Order: sequence, then C-alpha cells, then structure tokens
Amino acid sequence: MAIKKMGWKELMPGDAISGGTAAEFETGDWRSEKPIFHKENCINCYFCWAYCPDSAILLDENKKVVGIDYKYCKGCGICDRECPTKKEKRAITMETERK
Amino acid sequence: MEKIVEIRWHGRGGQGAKTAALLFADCAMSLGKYIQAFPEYGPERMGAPVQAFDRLSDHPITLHCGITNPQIVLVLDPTLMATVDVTQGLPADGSLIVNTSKSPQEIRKELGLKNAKIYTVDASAISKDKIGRDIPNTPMLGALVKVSGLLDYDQMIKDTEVKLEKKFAHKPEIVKGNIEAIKTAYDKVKGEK
Amino acid sequence: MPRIARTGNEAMAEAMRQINPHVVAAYPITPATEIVMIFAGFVANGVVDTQFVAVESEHSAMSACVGAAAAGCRVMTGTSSQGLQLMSEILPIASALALPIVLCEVNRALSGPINIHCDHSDTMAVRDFGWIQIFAENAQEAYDSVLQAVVIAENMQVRLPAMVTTDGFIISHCMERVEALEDAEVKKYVGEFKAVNSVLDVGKPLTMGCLDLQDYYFEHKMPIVESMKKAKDVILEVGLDFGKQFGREYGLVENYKMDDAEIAMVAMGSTCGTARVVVDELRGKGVKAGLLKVRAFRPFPAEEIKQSLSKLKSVAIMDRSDMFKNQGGQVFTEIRSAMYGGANSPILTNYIYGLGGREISLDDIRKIFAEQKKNAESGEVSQLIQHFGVRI
Amino acid sequence: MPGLRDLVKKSDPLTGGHRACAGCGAPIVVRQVLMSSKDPVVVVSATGCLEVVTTIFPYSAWTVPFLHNAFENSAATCSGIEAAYQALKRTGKIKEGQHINFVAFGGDGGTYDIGFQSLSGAVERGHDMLYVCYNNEAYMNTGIQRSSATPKGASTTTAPAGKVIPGKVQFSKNLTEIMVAHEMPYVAQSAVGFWRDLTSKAEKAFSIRGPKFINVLQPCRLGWGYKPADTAAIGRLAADTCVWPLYEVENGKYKLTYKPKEKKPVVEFLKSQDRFRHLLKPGNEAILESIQKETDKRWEALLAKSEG
Repeated sequence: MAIKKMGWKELMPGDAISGGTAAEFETGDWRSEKPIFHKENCINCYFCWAYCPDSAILLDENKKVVGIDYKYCKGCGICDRECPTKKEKRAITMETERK
Repeated sequence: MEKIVEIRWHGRGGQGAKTAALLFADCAMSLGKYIQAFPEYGPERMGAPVQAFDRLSDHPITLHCGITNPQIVLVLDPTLMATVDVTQGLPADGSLIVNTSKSPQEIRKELGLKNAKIYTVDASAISKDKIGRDIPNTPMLGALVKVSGLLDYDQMIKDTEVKLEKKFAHKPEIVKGNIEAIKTAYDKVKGEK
Repeated sequence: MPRIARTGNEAMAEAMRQINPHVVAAYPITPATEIVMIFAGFVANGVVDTQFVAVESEHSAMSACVGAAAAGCRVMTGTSSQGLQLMSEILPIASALALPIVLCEVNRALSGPINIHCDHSDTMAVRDFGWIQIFAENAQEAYDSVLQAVVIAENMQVRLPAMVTTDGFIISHCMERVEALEDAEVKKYVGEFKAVNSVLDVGKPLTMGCLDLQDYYFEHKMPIVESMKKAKDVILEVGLDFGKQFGREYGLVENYKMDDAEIAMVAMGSTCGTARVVVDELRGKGVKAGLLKVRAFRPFPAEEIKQSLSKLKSVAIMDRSDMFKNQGGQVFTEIRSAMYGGANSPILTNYIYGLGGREISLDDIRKIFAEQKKNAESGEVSQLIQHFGVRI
Repeated sequence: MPGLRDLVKKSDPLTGGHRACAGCGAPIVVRQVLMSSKDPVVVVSATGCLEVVTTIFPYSAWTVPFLHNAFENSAATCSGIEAAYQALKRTGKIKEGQHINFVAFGGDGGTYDIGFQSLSGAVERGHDMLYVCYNNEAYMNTGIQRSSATPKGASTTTAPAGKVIPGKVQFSKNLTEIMVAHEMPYVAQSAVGFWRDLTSKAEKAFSIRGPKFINVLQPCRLGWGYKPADTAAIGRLAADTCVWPLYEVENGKYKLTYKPKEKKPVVEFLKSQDRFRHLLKPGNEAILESIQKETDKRWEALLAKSEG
C-alpha cells in the first residue's frame, strides 16, 4: 500500500483523526495459516464472529456468515478452534497459506 | 499622604492578626487608598507568634518586598513582648499600639524603649464586653484609626458596618458588638502625656 | 467597574467565577490551594455552572482537564510547584491535542529541599511543553491575564493551553486593590466556547491521541510551532484590545522608562514592581535607568526584547531560578540568545536571586543597578553570573 | 440478555486492520463489551497494547469516539469526559435523555499498578463510567514484564525463571476484591472465552449509573506462550481450574456466574502455557502446591461470600 504521507498542514487539528481508518490497512499478509469457510456446514452460531479479534468474519445483509475477510484475517485460527461443528462436517478448517 | 505608610501586626496564630490586616486594608481601599495586606507565612500553627502587614498610599503601590521598617506596630497579645522584639525596625518617630490594660509608661519601661510613641488600649476587655469573646483584632482597628489618623473615622465606621452586615447578615448582634468595640477602642486608646 | 480588595489567589478565583468554565478539575497545593478552595465554594453555592472534579492528584487533575477539553468544554485548573511537576507528563499532551486549557499557576520553589515559597523553578521546568506562559506582576494583572488567557488560548489561530502565574505568597497571598469587570462584561469578553474536536460527538467519531511512529510525530509537533508564532501576535492584539475595552493595556513585554535608558533591569513577576520604585529613585537622581518586564515567557518575545535592549549599555537580567548548567538562568539564556547577532549589544549580566522565597529588597535592587552603572561606565563585565545574596 | 443473534446486528466498534497479534484477546474483550451497550459509547484507553495496535496514525480501528491520554490516567481522563458531559447537559448543550456510556480500558499495568490511584480516585468520586481491565497478567506492550497481576510462578522478563528464583515470587494482587472494597455499585470478573458471561456483565454494568468495574482475564498468546487459536480456550481453562473465577458483586452482593462442573487441578492451567513450563520440572513441587493452595483458598473464600 503506497499511500502518500500527509504534510503537517494537511493534518486535522489537535492530533485527531476520523475513526475507522484502519479499515484501509490490510493485515492479511500476516497469515501463515488460512481459515477456509464451508458455508454448507455453518450453523450460524456466530462463535467465530464473537471471538475473531480482527473483525474478519464476513456477514451478509441478513447477518448470515458468508466467509472470511482475508483483507484482515491474520490466520490465528480462533474461528476454527471455537467452531462447534462436528469433525466430519466442519464449517471452518485451516490450511497452510499458499504464497 | 505623600508616601507609603507601612504597618506591622503581631499576634499569635489564630488570634486574627492576618484578618485585622486584611480588614484594615479593605476598609482603607473603600475609602480611596491604594493598599496591600499580607501575612508572614511559615509552617507555624495555632499559638505561634505571627506577623501580618499593611501598606497604604494615595498612589498605586508597586513594590512587593517585605516590610522591615513599619511606621506603626500593633501588638494583639502583650505576652508576645516577652519573647518577640515587637519594636524591631520601628523608627524613632514610629508608633507602637499594644493591647493591654497597662499604661503606655509601663510598657515603655518594660520594653526599655527610648523613643517612638507608645499607645495602649485594653482591646481584650473591650472585646469581651462588647462582642462577648476575646477577639481583640476588631477593637484594635479603632485604636489604629485614632493613632494613625490615616482614615476618616466616620467613614471607616460606616464602611466597616456595611462589610460586617454583608458577612453577618443573620447575626445583627455581632455587627453591633463589633462596631461598638471599634468605637470604644477609638475613644479609649491612650498615649503618653 | 467594581473595585475590590483581593489577594492574587482571590483575584484568580474571581476571574474563574466570572469565566464560569464548564469543567474545573483541581487538587490543592500551597500556595495555590485557595484558588481551588474559593472556586469549590462558588460551586457549592451554585454561583457557577461548572462541573468541579476534586481529583486525587494533580496528575489526575490535568488528565481530567484533557478529557474534559477533548470533550469540547472550556476547562480550567490551578496548581503550583510539585503539583505542576506531577502534571508535567500530561502538559505536552494538552498542547499536542490543541486543548485551550487555562491553568492558574502560583510560582513556588521545587523540592528539594521542600519549600513553599516563591521562585520560578516550577514554571520554568515546564516551559518547553507548548503552553503559553504569562507572568503577572500583581493581583490586578493576575485577574486581567486570566481573562485574557482564555481569549488567547481559544483563539482559532492559537488553540494552545495557557498558564498565568503569580509569585507565591508575594502575590498569591497579598491583598491589593483590583479593578474588576462586571460579570456581564466578562461573559461577553470571553464569549461562548467553540469546540474544534469533541469526543462527545458520537455522530462523528474521532480518534484523538493516536500513536505516531517516525513518519508522523514530527508533523504533529509542527502545529504547536505555528500556533506559538501566531500566539505572539494574538497576545499583543488581545492585550491592546483589553486596554481599549477596559483601560488597562498589556503587551508581551512592558518597557518602563526604557526610551532613553542606559542601564536596565529585566525581570518577571512581582520583582518588577519593586524595581520600578528603584528606577524612579534613580531617575530622580538623573540616572538613566529603566525596567523591562517580560510578561510572556512562552512564546518568547525575542524581537521585542532585542529592540528594547539594543541601545543600552548594561543590563541586569534577573532569574528567579537556576538551570544548574553554569551558564545562567532561563531568562538570561533566552535573552542572550535573542541578542546574538545584533549590531549593538549591551553588557548582559545575570542575577540568579530569590530562590525559595529569599527576599529581594529595595536595597538589593539598588545594589544591582549600581553594578550596572559601574559596568556601563567601565565597559567591562564585573561578574557575568552571580547567585545574588546567597551566603558563602 | 443479548444473544449473538442480536449482537451481530450492531455496528462493530473496531474495524479490522489493527495491528494486534494474531489471536490477541484484547480486541475480543473490546468488541464484546462495547457491543453490549444500547447507547452510544465514548472510549478512553490507557497506553498499552490495545491503544498502540488500534491507533497507529493515520489508521484508527475505532468507529466510536476514542481518546488516549497517557498510561496511568485512563480513569481520570474518562472522569474528565464524564464531567464535561454533565456540564454540557446542565447548560443544555447536550439534551436530557441523550445518554452516553463512558468506558475506560486499561491493561493490568495501567489498572493494577501505575493507574491504580487514578482508578481508585475516579471510583471514589462516583463518575458514571465503566472501567474494563483487559488483564493479561503482565506488561505485554513493553515485552512481558511482571505486574502485580502476574500470578505466582509465571516467568516474565523482569521476574524471569532463573536458576535461583523460579519466576514471580508473589501471588497476584486481588484487584477485583480491592474494587469491591470501594463499595461501588458493580464489580465483576470475567474472561475471554465466555462471551455470554462478559456481554451479560457489560450489559448489566451499562444499566447501572455510577462507577462500574469489570476485570477480564485476557490470555495473551505471546506473553503466556500458547498457540494463538487457544486464546478463548485458555480463558475457559482458567475458570475451570478456579484460578480465575467468574463472578459479580452487585451492591455488595456476591454472585458466582460460572461454577465449573468439575474443578480441575491448577496444573492443567499451568501446563498449557510456556510461562509456567519451568514449574513442571522436578524440584518445584512446593511451588505448585502453594499455587494450588492459594487458588483453593481464594476460591473457598469466594464460595463462602457467594453463598452467604
């Protein structure tokens, strides 16, 4: 991400900034493990969503889990660990990140 | 009044030397003077000898150094004179006003003072009589006005009355007692013949 | 205009009452305690609308002030000495966040040894934190300057916190005649507070106080540099306007009998008043003596001082604190730096004096002027820096 | 009590793109606490991991108003904001009924240690605010130094497990009980891994006016030494071994909010993390025993209060 650095005259007064700008910052390249979402097995319990530290569980407009936001996902694997689905019908599985 | 008149008050912590200095300056200001009033500050507590000071002038006062040669010294508690040199820095033509039942001559003898003018007034007795408690600082104001001639007596009484009325709005007897004490001290303060 | 008899502390508290700030967060400390006490009385009696936060330390006082100011409020506090030092971690945060907090500071020596009396070491220790610093000579100036500080700090070109100082006990506890303004006049003079940012604006969520890495910290310091530049003009404008409105004019410095002076004293705070008396005396004797009072120490009025001093022969620069760097005190250091490169520079000598409330008398000042006279006549510096009046 | 089905409808107080470690528990605490508020929130954070990773200029992960001041003063700063809110309400600048919840976050360093005076003062003054300690039991931001929240035996960089001294010598300070002693309206302990427990407590705290305090155990994969996926699981293990009981104290009344079905031995918790690994070597039996004993003592005391 090559974002032009602001000069001091371009800064908001008083060391302030609009909230939420970190959304522009990608942390997806931190991953070595990658969660894969299997929609057909998802029971929409939202445990993955509740425990994801990176707000990286994607929901659709009906608030159903639809996938992982790889822009932010750091691959910690909490979503997989907390997913209560059975071994043979996992909604989230981890695999090695392919570069 | 051409120059600045400087006054020093001696008392014990809690006796109201600071209050007297502030009251007098406040009153003088109301009567058109430029003033300063300040206590001497230290870690002393109730009972320790303390000092407070006044400066009065018809012109703005800019200097902010301490007062070392006061023209007038007031002693709220005569027992202080045994340990504190209340005449320190007092010029030959200065005045010393002591709250005591003794005469100026007796005080002069006790202090072994060669010059300066000495005045006495039994402010404690007046205070007990008029206010009901031994708070000599208000009657001493009366004595100070008489001795110094710095302020107009009638105006001073009037101004003090107004201030006390504001402070003790619900206690008119306190106002009356204080004013009477000031008046009595004004009348009774005596100098050497 | 009401004429009132007030100590420096009372005058500052009176100004605070009339300003009626939204929030005051403060902690008591000698000799500034009275400011807080008197103000707490105003709150208890409902004469101000202020939310008063009686915090558990000065650190929390300044922290709460920052919180309240970041929430879009007019905020004030008062402190002294150790209290100012305890706040000091938060002082540069207040300026970086561009929060126009106004602080009533009573100059008092720093521990150790512990001492409650006046010197300027506390205020000097926080001189480089992006706060405007105004030194008041007496209770009247303290009152007027607190009112002006609100207007200066809140000026959109400035938007910096400001402290107004009085000398501990000498002014803070000395009752003097003060010409006050009417409540309505003050209300009109300081006007409505205009917030730039507010964390209470939940509809427009801001993040304030970010972590800056090497790529932004420097940029975030520049607005303070710029604001301090503008603050010089604003202090002047506000001082002039105050004079027009209320008859007492103020500047960055005050030149007293300096026009044709050959020798002079430079001082800050209450000492200036005492020095005036000596200047008058010397003038009466035909000595061309003057006094330069430095009122604003931050921003530092280097140009104005240079202009005032460049035609003189010898100048005594008074510092009521030492920097312990073997090169004089803060005022001396600043002025020497300001004079560098000028065509005509007078002999500058430094007097570090009055530490811990040590008296500076008329005789002391006479002595210092006599030394200046000697310097002027001989063209030589007798002693560059002296710790005046200290026993050996 | 809000379910996750309700919470997912809320806007997220934090965006992605912040720089917390993979598997960090702190953002989990923040999201669960703030999404439990029905009203708008204003947040203050102490200097620490949370503040550092979420506000690297010009990227702020906060979608709610946020102020960082310094390390030891988040409670004082928050009390200033709350005072400002009261002042503006009084002068009519903020409308009556426009309620805002004020939340201060601090790590255990900023809460138990350097920020304790500020917290105690703000609570004593009775500000309407919720203070949340995200307690990861050491100064993680500066590289895992001991705090007074660090448990006995844990190895940190300022109380390392050495040849002579086996990690931290002292037991952790029981800050939750100290806050109870402030006789404030609401005090609670929760842990990452119990979303319903934490959101219920946050919701209850927001319904109460005055100062509230929640101490949330927040496993730190870096400082504690475990696989990042285990963050929530280790929080649950802490509760199951009773090293970190979940309870609340409302107006002085204790209530256990989670009772393990079977109280597991403390060693189960210790062996899950690298910071305690040295304790499992032969020769440290006495330390293990003392930790179990202290855990039992605190647990029994809590049970007694809760039943009483």
